[in-house]
Amino acid sequence: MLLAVMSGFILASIVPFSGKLLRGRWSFMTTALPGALFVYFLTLIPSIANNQVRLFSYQWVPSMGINFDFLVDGLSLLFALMITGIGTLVFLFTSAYMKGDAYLGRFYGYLSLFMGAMLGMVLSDNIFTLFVFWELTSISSFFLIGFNNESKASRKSALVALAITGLGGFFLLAAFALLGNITGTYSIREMIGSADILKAHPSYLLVMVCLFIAAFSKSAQYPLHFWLPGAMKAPTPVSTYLHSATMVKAGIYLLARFTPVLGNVPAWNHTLTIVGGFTMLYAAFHSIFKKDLKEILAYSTISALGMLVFLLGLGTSEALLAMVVYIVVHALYKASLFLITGIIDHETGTRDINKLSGLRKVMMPVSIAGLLAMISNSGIPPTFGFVGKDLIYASTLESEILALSLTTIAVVTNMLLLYAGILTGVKPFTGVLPESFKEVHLPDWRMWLPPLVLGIAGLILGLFPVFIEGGIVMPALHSMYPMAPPFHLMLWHGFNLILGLSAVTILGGLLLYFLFKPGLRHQTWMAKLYGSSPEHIALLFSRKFRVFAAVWTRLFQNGYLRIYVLMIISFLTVLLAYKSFTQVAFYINPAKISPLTSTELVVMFILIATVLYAVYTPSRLAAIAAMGVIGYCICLIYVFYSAPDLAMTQFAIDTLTVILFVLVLYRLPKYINYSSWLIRVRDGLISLIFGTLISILALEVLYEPTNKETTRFFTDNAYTLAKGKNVVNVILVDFRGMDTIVEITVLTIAAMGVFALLKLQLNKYDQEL
Amino acid sequence: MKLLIFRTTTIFLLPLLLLFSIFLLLRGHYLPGSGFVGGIIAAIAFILHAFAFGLKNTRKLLRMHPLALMPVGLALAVFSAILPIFQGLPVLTVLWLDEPFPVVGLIGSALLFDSGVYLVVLGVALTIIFTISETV
Amino acid sequence: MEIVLAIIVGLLYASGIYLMLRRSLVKLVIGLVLLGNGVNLLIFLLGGLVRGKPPIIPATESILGEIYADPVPQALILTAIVISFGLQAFAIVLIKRTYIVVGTDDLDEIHSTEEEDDY
Amino acid sequence: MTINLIILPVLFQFSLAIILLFFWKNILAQKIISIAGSIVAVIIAVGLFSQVYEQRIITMQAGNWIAPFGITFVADTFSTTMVLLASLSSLAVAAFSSVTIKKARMKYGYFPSFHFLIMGLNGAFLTGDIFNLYVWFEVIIISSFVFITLGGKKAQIEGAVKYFTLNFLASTIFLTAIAVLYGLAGSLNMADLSGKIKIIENQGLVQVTAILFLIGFGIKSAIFPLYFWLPDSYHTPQAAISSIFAGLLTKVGIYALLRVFSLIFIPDDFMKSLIVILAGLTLVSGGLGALVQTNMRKMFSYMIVCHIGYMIGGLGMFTAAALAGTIFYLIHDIIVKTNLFLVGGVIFKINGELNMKRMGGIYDQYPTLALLMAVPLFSLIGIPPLSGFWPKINLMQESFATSNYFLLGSIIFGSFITLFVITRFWAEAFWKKIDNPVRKPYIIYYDQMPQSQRLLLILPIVFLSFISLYIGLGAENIFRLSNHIAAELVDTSAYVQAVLEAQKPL
Amino acid sequence: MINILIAFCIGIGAIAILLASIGLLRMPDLYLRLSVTTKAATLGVGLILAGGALYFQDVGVTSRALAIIFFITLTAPVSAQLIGRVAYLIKVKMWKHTITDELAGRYDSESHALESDLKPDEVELPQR
Amino acid sequence: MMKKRFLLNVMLTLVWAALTGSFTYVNLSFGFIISFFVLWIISRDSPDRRYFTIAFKIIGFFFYFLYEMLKANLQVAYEVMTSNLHMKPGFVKMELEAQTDLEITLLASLISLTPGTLVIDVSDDRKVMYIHGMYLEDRAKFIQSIKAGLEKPLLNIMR
Amino acid sequence: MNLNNFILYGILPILSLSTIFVFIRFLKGPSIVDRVVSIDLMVIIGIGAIAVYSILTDQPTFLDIAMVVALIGFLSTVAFSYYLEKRNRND
Ligand code: NA
Ligand code: NA
Repeated sequence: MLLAVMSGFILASIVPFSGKLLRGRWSFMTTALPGALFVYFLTLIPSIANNQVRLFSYQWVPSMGINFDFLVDGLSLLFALMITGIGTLVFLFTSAYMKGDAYLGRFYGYLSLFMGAMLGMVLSDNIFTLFVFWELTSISSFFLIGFNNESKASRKSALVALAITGLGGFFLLAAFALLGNITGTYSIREMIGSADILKAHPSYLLVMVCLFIAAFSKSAQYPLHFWLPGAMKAPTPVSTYLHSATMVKAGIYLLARFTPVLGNVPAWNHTLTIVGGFTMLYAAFHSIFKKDLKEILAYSTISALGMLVFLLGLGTSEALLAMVVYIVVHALYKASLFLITGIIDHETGTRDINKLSGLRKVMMPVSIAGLLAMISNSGIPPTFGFVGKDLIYASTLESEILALSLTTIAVVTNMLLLYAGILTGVKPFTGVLPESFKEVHLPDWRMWLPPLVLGIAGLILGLFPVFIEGGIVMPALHSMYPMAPPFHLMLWHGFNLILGLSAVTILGGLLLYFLFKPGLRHQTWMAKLYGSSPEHIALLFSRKFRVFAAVWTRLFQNGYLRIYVLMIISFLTVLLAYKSFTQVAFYINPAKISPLTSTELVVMFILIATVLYAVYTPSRLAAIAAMGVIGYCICLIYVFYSAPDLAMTQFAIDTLTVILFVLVLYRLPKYINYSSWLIRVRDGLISLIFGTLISILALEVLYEPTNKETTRFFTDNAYTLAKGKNVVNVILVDFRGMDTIVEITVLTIAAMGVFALLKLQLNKYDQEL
Repeated sequence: MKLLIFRTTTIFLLPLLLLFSIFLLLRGHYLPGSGFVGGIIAAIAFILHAFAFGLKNTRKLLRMHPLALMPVGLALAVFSAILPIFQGLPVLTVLWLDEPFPVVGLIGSALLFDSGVYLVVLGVALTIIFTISETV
Repeated sequence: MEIVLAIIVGLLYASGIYLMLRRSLVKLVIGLVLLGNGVNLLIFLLGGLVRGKPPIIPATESILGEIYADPVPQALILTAIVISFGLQAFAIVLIKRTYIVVGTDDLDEIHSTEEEDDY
Repeated sequence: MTINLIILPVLFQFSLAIILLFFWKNILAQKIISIAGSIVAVIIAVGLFSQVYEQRIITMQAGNWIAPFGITFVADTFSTTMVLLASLSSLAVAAFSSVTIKKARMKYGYFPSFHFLIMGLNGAFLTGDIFNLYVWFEVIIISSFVFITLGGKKAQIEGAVKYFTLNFLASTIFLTAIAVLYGLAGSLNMADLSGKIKIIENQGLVQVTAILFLIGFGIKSAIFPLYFWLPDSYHTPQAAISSIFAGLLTKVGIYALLRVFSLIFIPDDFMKSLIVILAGLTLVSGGLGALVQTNMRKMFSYMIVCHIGYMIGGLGMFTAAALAGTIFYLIHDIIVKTNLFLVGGVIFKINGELNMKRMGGIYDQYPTLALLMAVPLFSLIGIPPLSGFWPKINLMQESFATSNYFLLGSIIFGSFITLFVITRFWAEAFWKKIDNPVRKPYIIYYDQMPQSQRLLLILPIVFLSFISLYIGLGAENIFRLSNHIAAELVDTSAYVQAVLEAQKPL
Repeated sequence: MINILIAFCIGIGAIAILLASIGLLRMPDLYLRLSVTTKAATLGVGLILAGGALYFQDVGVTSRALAIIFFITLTAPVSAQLIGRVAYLIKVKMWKHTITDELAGRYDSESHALESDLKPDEVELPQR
Repeated sequence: MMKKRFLLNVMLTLVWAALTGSFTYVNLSFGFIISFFVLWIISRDSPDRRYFTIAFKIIGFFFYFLYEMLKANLQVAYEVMTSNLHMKPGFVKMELEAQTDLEITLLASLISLTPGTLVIDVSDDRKVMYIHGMYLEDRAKFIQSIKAGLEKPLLNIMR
Repeated sequence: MNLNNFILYGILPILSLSTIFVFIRFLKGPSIVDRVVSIDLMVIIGIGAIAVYSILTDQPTFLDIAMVVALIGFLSTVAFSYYLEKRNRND
């Protein structure tokens, strides 16, 4: 199983480097992989049909509890078959569609990467492994949407798609982190056991919201749907595979997978129903106004995804069953329609619905496939689509609340979808063949066969739903709804309300198609509507957000060093003040206060006065002279308090510093007071508060008893062990010699830096390398 | 500065200061002073010379670029630090010669270390000051 | 005494910061120097003040008596002084270089860290 | 000899630097010594790491003075891991430097400063003494000053002034903190302080000291309202220099924070929530900053700030799992950020541009190279299973477990911005095609370079990319390591014991 | 006895220093301040150091005291001359009662070269 | 001859110290004086006796200078403590007899060390010295006092 | 009256007073040269003070500091005059 999942990645890492080998005539060979995988997953059906669940475990990051735990149950098998099955067809299609493309290898690489990721995702039982694969699907989607990287629109769409799905991804990660935290396990299967705990947990809503954001972003639910039409910039195989059949269903998969864990809670069900219902209606409505084949398909896909979410929201056994069936239905017909679009685009060079007609004359098999897809789409018997639609109506009608409105929504959506289906599956082939398309001919069989196969499959499944009922549909239902009653898929239920609704749908749809032709008026109307669309709002928001980001960044990063210093010191001061006033009582230890001699007093007075002088003097040279005095006073303080080495060093360094300053001062401009008095008062206040805090802190620490153990050790052993009498020097060269050796290194580097800083002056045309 | 009096005094002060700097280096272990202060005093001696006679002449007197003093000093210090490794002791363990040396007293690797400090500080101070005065 | 020294330390910190908040590069560096002195005095103060008893073992003895200045802070300050000298020297030269390259001593005029093609 | 193995990473770099100083003007010799030396340094680091990871904490008392009195060097898993990472990145950067740094710069002490810098880093990681840590920090900052000003161009100098001042301020605050700490506890040995701090009656003062440390290290690690120096300066030096800055300099601040706040100060509730809030704001501010940049290097700089938030956040929560997340992120970040700036350097060599609006076409021109460069870029985003992804699990889980929802939100926000910014960059620099690019006469473009130089340019990126791939795909090992280190941080008794009781003087 | 001697030395020294400081404060212009201060202070410090040497009566201390005195007498005139000269060069104001300035115009304003303003034959060559 | 005698003197001093086994200041000075006298006595017939005269001259000059300095100091002290009105300061030029660097430097130091006078500079051709004086009522007398009081004795010793 | 008290209550106050006078001159200026002269004098008084302190505390060690100060103290004076002679008049 690990091999099955990884094979996609392995292929992905080989293909781009295979050079000409796989780029030319042999490119269809890559189809072997999905084909083989499809067969492999087919062989698993029998065991799954017996309600067996197969678990494959491979260690990966056991210390985090993250492993490749692949679970094959009905739901994952359903998706796996879809991924590999449609994958096979898409791979085959691609080999002809992209023939001669310089980057075909790269393309196959991304495609295989995607397939592997998708498989991994649906098979993972470990939430984090699932997440890993989830993100990989987003990334491979990013690369595929941006495949035509020289087009600005492509790049933008790829970015938008990744931004939305990526954002969703992080929410998914958050949701999973929370889930793992609450349940203490990373296995979804095991989480089902803690479902009750979860539902009662105060963070349930948070988990749910995070999960929803993730699922909605991936499955293009309103208001996160708008990336999907943009994603149509990708080559058609990508649109087929990722953006209609598989990847966009990842969100559906996620919701389905977590239904037994988190579902069956009013908040869960209602949210899904509302969002799904709105999305399906909204997108279906939009689809009929589009001119571009792919765009129409994109919106109808969104609508179908809405339908799936809607069904998940209803959450009843019937609804879930309907959902499973509809997934298959949709995968079959939508993939087919996309491939057909691809063929049309490939052969005629246009996707404009208004320019296309009469193509049946030049590409008969394709038009058959189109027709088949359309009737499945429209739920016309005897296709599998009809089965699916029946089930949908059955479930809406049985809804506990608002059955009527829900059913109405479903019916209206289906009518609109039918409209879209005709537009894409039938319209291009009917009517008169324009002059310009006379030269158009039937493409390579590798292109027309896949849609045809899909269409036929829809037909066969409609006629014989039993083929997948026991092996796939029921197990899938059971993995979502373990208590689901047995149910038989049938094409014919007899005359009943549901059949009536189907009829209404078909008739209504046809009527709409023939009566309503969107014109210019509608276009402007739609354009107005765009103003309130989530895409527009998101764009507006992102623009505003960027302004906010710029303002925020400027606020802190304004380039003025003194403002930086001010902010840092203010921050420190506030923290220090808060801590000092809340947690430290103010004491001065009188026992530690020593007397002063007059000289000491004078030196300290001079020190203080000179510091103030240095701050206020308008003359730079005087300030430097003052610095000399300050250093000298400090030197004297060291003398008074028994630090001869310090005094010496201080004086020597002070002298050197003064020399340095004096040498550097040449040619510096005038030293003016630039700041206004207000600013100076502000700075002065902050500095004073900070200084006062340091003074208080010093006195406080002085009050604390000091442990002199270390000192004692040094003074006792300086002579006896280290053979020196100047304890300070012994510390410097022996006890703490490491400090000194590092300190001279600092000096060395500083000198090197000074040398380089002044001597090395590069000019721009310094060409040498 | 072309100052006769200053120059003449400097001629006297230069050896005096150098002598004094070595004195401070050698006695550091027993009394105030150290390689560090010694190095600075030595540097100040040369800086004084440079003030009096100009940088070129001081350069001539030194015969080497002060930059070169730093690696030598560092190498000396590091050498004294890693010496104990060969005796299986931790780095920077001070090793002592058994016999005291006249004038200086006991000689240990600490003195080697301090001499390294002296050279580095001398090199550093001179490099900085010379570089600056050259670019003025 | 300690109180006065504590005030001095605070004042050195305050004036150091105040000078760093000015627009002149030279003042900035003087501020750094004052700040450095402030820290050193703080270490010194917190190590405890003892008058007239340097931590030097008398010629006739082999250990220090009871009352002496704590040599540890002194050693730390020595190291700190030397290091801040290195940094200050660098800073002083940086002023010079800034003036050569940017042509100003006014810090407010060097807030445009523009890009240069030399990466 | 085994004892001295601890200090070998330091001494070796030190000796390298000194030898390089002797070859002041001989560039070829410098290049060879530097690269060969860096390889040896990796071997040494691996040796030390395996010694410590498989056995126990090793300590060495410099000067052979018993523990709390002399300067102790401690090699525990955390420090040896950091040393190892530093040696790996520095090897890559040394090779990269040998091609990209101009000869003139090499003649003014580039390589010696480089090895001094690495020496400083190793010293900071290995020392067990708080004042000695300060001294190592100074080595690091002074050599970084040299780097940031080397060549002395206008932008460099302007950046350097800010970089210098704020780092100086940080050092001063750090030293103030040490002064207070010594005044309170009378010791400098961190293991010793660990015990002594706890018995101080006036814990309020201890917490005030902790604030000083937080700010001091916080400036160095570029956390929220203290990071200003970074975006104003990191984009000014050469690619190789920026990369070593990006990879290691802020991380040493994080290292110090982790050390001090696990060993000496155990964060109280106030401190924890303070750090967590700062972490969140760091993520947000860094992200917002990156969003508005069009200059590649500035954008990368803000990314550094942003990602500091993850690590600080883990520290703020202070649970074993959160700390493990921090450590994992630290490991990932060192390698990836180093690589990121190297990649930036190569992109500049290809395009001759820093503004991403004016660059493009790498994807089509150099597909394999683009693939290679995708590794660090997408690792940075944390695309699973690349390296940046793993620690986020821990951090998210723990921010939930400790009810830090603001941090949780910030983590999501930071991750999202990173995703957006890097993919936008990808779209601009790699996908976009530039018509009639203008060639600047003073740049030697990638396609004008001889094969051998190109190799030296690319190999470091390959090297680091492999490491980050290993971190991502072999996450198990890294997690085990991180958990091990986190356990060391949570329970410091082994550390303290190893320092204080292990050795009598030899 | 010896203490009285010490006290005398230190006392006179301190008073000399005090005089120098008062001089520095009170004298009307820089040149006058320079003329009175440096030397008095040198004398004062010399006396105090002599007192110290007497107090300790130790070879090391005495030699140090002597060395310091020697250093000061060596350097003090030099620094006084340097300052006085530069003060003149940068035209530090003289006291209004200054009666003569024979230095006026002797300095080259650019190179600061100082001429003697003596014709060669005016100078009588001293006998060797 | 002078150098030889001086070296001999130092050698004898060291011999004395070795003989007495004490290297204290007092003993060394005492040894120096004794050997000086011994040398003086044994070379009374020698034609060149400059070494001995110079020694006395130096000692004499030292006390003379100390006296002058004290005197000047007192004068200045008086000046400092009272009103400044009888000062007549100014810059004067003094032609030099001193020739070598050392002579000029020593002279300048001596002049500067005396309160109330200050050497400002020596001309580049080393022929004149510019001096700042406090009391210049009588310029000639001022120059004369320096020449006679300081330059003559100094050159006497130096030559 | 012993020597210590004589120093404490006689000498030190005199030195302090002198220092204050000198410092007043430092503050008053008026020219930078005056300040340099003040510093020069302060250094010399400091040497005296150090010497007095070494007597007061019976620590000859302090004389070493005085020696360093005496030797290099005048360097800053040299530097200032060097600067003043060469600088452009823009201070
Ligand atoms: Na010392
Ligand atoms: Na030192």
